[in-house]
Amino acid sequence: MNLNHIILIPLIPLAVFLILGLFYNKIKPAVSGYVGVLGLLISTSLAFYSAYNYFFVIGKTEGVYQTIVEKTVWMNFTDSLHIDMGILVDPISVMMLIVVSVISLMVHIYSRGYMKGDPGYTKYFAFLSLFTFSMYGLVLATNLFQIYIFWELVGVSSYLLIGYYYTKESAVAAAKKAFVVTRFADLGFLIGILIIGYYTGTFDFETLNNPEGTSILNWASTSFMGLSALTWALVLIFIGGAGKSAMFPLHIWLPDAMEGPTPVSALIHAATMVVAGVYLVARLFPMYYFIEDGFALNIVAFVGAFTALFAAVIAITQTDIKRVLAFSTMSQLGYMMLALGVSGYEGHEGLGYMASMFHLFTHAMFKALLFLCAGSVIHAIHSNYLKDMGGLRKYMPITNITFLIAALAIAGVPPLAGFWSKDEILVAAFEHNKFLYIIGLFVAGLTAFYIFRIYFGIFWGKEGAYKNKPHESPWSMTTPLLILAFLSIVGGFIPFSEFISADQAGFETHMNYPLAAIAVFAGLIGIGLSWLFYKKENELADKFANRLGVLFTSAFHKFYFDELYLFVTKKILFNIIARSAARFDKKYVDGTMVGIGNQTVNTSEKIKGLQSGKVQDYAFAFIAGAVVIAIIFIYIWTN
Amino acid sequence: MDILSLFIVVPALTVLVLIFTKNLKQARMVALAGSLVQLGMAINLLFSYIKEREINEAIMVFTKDVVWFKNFNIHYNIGVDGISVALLLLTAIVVLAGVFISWKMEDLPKEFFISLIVLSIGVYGFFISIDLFTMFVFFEIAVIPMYLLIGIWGTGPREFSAMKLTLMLMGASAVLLVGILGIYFNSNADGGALTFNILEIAKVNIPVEAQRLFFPITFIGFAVIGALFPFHTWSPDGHASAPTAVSMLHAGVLMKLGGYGVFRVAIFLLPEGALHWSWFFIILSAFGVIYGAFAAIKQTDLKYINAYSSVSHLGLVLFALLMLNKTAWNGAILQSLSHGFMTALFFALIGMIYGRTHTRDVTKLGGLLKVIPFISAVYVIAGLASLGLPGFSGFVAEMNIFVGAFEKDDIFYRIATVIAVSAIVVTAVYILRVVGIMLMGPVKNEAYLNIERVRWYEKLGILLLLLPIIAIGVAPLWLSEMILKSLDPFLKGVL
Amino acid sequence: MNFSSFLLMRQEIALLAIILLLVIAEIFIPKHKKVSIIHLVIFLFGIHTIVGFFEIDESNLFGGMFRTNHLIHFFKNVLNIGVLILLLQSADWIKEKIVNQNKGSEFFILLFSSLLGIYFMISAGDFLMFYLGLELSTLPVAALAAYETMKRISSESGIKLILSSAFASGITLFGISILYATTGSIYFSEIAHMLTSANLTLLGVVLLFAGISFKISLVPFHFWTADVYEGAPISIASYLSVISKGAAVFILMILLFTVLQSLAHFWENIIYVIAIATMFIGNLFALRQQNMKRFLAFSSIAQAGFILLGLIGGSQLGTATVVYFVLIYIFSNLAAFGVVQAISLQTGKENIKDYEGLYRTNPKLSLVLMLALFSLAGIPPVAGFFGKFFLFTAAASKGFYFLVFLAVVNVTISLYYYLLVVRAMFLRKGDNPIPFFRNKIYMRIGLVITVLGILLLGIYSPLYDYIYELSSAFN
Amino acid sequence: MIPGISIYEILTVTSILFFIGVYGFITRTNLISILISVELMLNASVVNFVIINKYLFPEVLQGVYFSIFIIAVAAAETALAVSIIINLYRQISSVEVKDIETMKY
Repeated sequence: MNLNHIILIPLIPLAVFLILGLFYNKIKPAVSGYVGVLGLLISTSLAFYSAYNYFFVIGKTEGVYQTIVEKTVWMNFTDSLHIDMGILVDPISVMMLIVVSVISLMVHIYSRGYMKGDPGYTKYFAFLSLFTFSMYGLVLATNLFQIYIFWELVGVSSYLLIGYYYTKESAVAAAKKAFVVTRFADLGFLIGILIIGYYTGTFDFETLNNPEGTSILNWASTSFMGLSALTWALVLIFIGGAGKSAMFPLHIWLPDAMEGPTPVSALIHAATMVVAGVYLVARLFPMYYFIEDGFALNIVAFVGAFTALFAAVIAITQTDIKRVLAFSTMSQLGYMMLALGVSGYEGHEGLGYMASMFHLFTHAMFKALLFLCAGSVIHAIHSNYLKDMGGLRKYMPITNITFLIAALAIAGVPPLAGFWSKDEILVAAFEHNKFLYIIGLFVAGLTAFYIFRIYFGIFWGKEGAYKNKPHESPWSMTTPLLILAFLSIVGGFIPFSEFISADQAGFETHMNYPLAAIAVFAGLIGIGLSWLFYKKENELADKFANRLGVLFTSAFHKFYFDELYLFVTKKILFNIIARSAARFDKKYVDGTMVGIGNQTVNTSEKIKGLQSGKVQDYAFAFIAGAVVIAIIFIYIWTN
Repeated sequence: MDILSLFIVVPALTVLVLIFTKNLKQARMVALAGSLVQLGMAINLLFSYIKEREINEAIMVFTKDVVWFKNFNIHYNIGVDGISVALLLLTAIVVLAGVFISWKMEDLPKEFFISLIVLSIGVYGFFISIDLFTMFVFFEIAVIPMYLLIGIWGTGPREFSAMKLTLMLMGASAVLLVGILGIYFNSNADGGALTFNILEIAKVNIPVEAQRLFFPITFIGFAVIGALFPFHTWSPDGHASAPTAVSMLHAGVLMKLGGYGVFRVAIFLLPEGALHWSWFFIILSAFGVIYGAFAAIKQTDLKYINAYSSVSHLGLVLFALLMLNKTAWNGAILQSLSHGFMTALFFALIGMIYGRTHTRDVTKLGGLLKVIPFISAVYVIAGLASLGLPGFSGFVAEMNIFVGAFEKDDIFYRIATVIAVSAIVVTAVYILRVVGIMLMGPVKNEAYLNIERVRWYEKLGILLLLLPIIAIGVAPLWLSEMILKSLDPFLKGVL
Repeated sequence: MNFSSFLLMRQEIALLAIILLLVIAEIFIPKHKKVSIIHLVIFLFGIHTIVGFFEIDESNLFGGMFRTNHLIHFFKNVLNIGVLILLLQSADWIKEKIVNQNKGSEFFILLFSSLLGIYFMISAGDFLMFYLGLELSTLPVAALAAYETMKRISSESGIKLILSSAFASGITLFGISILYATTGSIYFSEIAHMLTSANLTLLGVVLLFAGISFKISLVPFHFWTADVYEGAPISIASYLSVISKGAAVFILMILLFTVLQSLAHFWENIIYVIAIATMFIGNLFALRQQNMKRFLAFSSIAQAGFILLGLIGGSQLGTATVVYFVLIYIFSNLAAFGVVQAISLQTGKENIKDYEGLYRTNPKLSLVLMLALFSLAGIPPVAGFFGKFFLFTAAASKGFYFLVFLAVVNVTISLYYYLLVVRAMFLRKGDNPIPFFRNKIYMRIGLVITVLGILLLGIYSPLYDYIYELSSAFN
Repeated sequence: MIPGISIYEILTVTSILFFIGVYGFITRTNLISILISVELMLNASVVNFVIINKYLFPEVLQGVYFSIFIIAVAAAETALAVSIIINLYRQISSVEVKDIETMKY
């Protein structure tokens, strides 16, 4: 298959970035907006074209979707180890191409309206293109190192975009936090890569993932502290993924990341970059599944499940709608990890894998939609806080409808996209581990509750005190909403399992009606509760909150994790270690060096008395010296 | 006149011409012309080297051998391999950039450029020498002008810093002298004449106890200028007091002499000693890596931050050299190059910021991104490069080092490696801290609102340094291939 | 022994002739024309120097009392060059300070007699000749040191020199007498064979060594140096520091390598210790000095310490490196003293502090001084570096690595105080820097020669090879 | 040859003489007496040479020559020293050794 057009997909955004970046003060804002959108339009169409090609034109050969790889050596380490640059086409990468393209395109279009009049308009689009390029690169990566490279690049573009309003202290701090935390996680990732590279002698996914390949068969050959070295590697890599996907306990950067422009949050921190972690685990799924009987995979499952619950609980209490969405994102990502964690490999066993990818897909759609809606709301009333909102449905009908659709989707109400994917996840969990299933179910309820809490909070309830009467956003912003809304409705009907499965063979899924019913029921309960609490403003919510007391407040403060991290980094690392290092350097290390010099000078000051100026002392020294030399060398030091 | 000796002759001629210049205009013109020619020569050398390498399998090519002191068997013996070619190119670029950056050198311009170019003579000579004696001569020639450069044109406690730097470096070179003599007098272990010729000595096998005795001496002698912990303390003060161009040249090029010397002399000629001592110096350098990074976090003076980051980065170079395998060595050389460009760029930018705001205290600065966007943007890029972001040279180098270091299958090396690797996080912290405080955020001082934008010569200097960083970062293969090819001869001793 | 064999001592005779000529000239040149004596002297001595380079064949005179060979001859030429430069540099000073007191020719006569003494000393074949040469080279210098009769410190330095040297020669003589007692001869060649390592002999050797060390000013026999240098006229200080020191080193080398060769194991230890002591003491004292002359005095002590590294190297290598270093050292030190001379003549200032901002007013002078100091410190590419490096090589060739290590430590210390002067000249602006002035022609020539020497002697390797060839003389 | 007196006694005497000279040099406060002490030291050697020559190596007279030269040189030395001392006396009208300590350290 000719992949040239796929290579173009990432290269076009790169070109756009270079053009906008190099001539950022020559290009008119309007133009740059069009350039960005146009570029991405091409990439998107190419993505769809290649997806069509891959799934339908080429299709399966002997029942399996082939993995097609084109690569060239970029950097040599040893004769065996080298970084390749290239593209790897298989079901999930194609799927991700679609997701990234669609969301990114939507965000581009949306941003033209949202960012209008912003001084850094061109810069903004340049960064967006940079991010898109890096994300494509990440998705198409053929080996661990390539994925790491683009991993870092998406990290830095997210840094740049979070810190986009660089005159705002909070934005700067958030950007820094996001970068450092993910960087810390990447440390694990990198070490994991190094271990894998050393023990398997390759970075290539095809070689690593091949179930009959040496790297998987000989996992037991090396062990370190009771576990196979490769297991350690996988765990470390998962830490990297957890960092990007804001898994507990590396989640703290995501809420702050909401300082960035809302479209950015939609693109990076809801739909694409944050799922990179999930994608990474999925990418290495065979290794995770086969090595040490999926020891690492269980960790993934439990971390995912816990994060899902943890985030959902916090989400209930937040008042900043973007933060609510951020936590909801975390919780959904938790779902995906959970699904991967409970998945098997062969055929229907791989349901969780499929479900996770499915949910990744649908979630991208409706979560992006939610963010964009939130953006349009914020655009209208210039505030992120629920207290400033309320009763907007009459002012912003389109936003209202689309938001409602998205909310229903995420709440898992059939027949919307969210329902299907989430149902699959729950089924997978149920088949694998009841306990996780219970958590998942509970989270489903919570999800429905908090999402409708903000929905009612924004569009119903008592009207906020608006200075100037809010109005619906321009078409450039509403069109993406409508498109995404449409996708969130129909997205679920794609026969995903046909295309995507752990063994790439595809399989038949059939509805598990009782489980589905339970899930839907949980969702409805959630919706119902929030209807009671928030449809009309009343005391119920506050009463309930007070009843919960400490649990509520601690959840409201995100269980004090920021404070904890702040303590560890600021107090211990920087103030104690770093400062003492600096002082130690000045005082002792440098002190010794300077001290040697000073001592020399002092000595010379001390002994100056020898040169007394008395000729007789000189004579004495003379004769004494002669005698001493004579004695020493004639009688003592004789060889 | 052969292609290499020109690297000595052309700067020397430049100096001669400079002596007769009258004022700043003429001086900088001559210096510019001279360094342009040098850059041209360096690029030409690069290509002719690649061409030569295809037909010539010798360790060193373009060699030239003139007997100097025949009784000591001292020769003026020059030649290059991939490593020195790369470093020569680095030198030429940094020197040219330095000339651009010091375009407005008001006080004693003639003398300034003369000292600068004398320094570069030393560096060039060092990189092309095959003869230990010649190498040592050029080494000291490169170091001594620093005293005048910092002392006369420096800022702050310039006299103290200059004295400290000169004494520590010359002291180190004095120690080195012992090592060199030790090698020299053991260079005829298999009979034959004593020699200073590196290639000759590499052939004989120096007695093991001699190697074990002289390796640490030689290593430290070189490593001090490579800012090995705990002998790095000349660097922060020295850099802080030095004028911009000098900091650039010193951190960018001069400090590379350390790593190069360690590699070319200590490890190449005393492999047994290296194997015997590597553990000790690995501890020092690995500690230096993390230590420098941490020390940088709490600094407020930009130059100090950069100096400590240099300690950290160059610690990585020594660390990699001691890993004694090709990948790590390759990484070390790449790291030398990338750090050379990066830190020179940093110092250039710091100089520009200082020239405009008259402070280097990050806490006093703020929101520069608004007032001097170009400089600030480049600063961000340099910062990202320095924290090892893919697409910049730093990443390539570090990855080579880490992969190479990981080839040592031993818990001690593993731990050391993990320590060294974890420095990348700390690096990110202090880089982003500076970026956050100094460039982003609201403009702290209204006076900054109308400071002048970047000037054309500053832009040129910046681009000169920025382009290689990106070039190496995006397409490392050709360079690393060139270096890797030259590494084989070093390998035979340590296997 | 026929007349032609007197040609062996051609140089001594020529110098004697010059001295006599000066006596006559002193008588016949009228008072108001005394200045012309300077030109005459420089002319004559220039001729003498040039003529000196003609070959002399190696042989002995007076039954071995006086002997000469190519190395000795070469060394005499080196000393001639040094003295010539010295004359050029001090011409103006003599013109202004001395001639008008009508003491012009005496100055030269004394100086040349001292040089004559040195000639005899270094080509001595027995201890009698050696002793006479030693005294003849010392006494006139004492007179010269006290030459500025109006200055108290001048007389003081004169007294210190004469007393110390008398004391030293007393000890030397005692040592010689002991050697005579144990070996029964005062001829070097015979002593060399008769030597035993009996304790009495060794005592004699030690005393003799002490006597010569006094002239080289090795620790602990060095104390007179600084005071005498400070008090004496600058040209005399430089004469002491380069010419007589160099000659003493040379004769010590001859004694050690020829006469006392069989006791090498014995004196190697002594030199090992004394070298360390000398380097450290010299450097540590030099650190603090404010007066340039004192400063250079201690630096010259330290240099002597370095020279010992060459001596300990022994054999041909040692000889060559030492002679080579002395040659370079003469040029470097004379350059330094020359600048000090010029400045003190113009302004009467001799303190390092007065040199602040010198570069901005007198760039050329300060460059010369910087080169000289770098050469003394041993920084490439100037000659001093090569001299030092080879000395260290000589020491290392015998495996004295630790000694070399201590030496390089001292190199670093010395670099510090040399840089202090550079700092004063280049880094400091100075409150009232020495105003710009032009030197007279002789001084210029003198400085230019030294600078050329400093720049070229090191890089021009055939010179060293030539010396190395000559150095076979003593092996 | 002095009958009854062996070389040892004489050498002892000369050694004592020598060290008396040294002692005097170090302890006298007057420059002139310091000069005298120097003379003692020199004379010790003179006697040494003569005696050694006479007792040990009577066949050649090297020692005797040597001693004559020493005496001559010593005379010159003293003369020069005295003249300088006089010159100093003109300036500071003192010949005390404590007055020539202006240059030190």
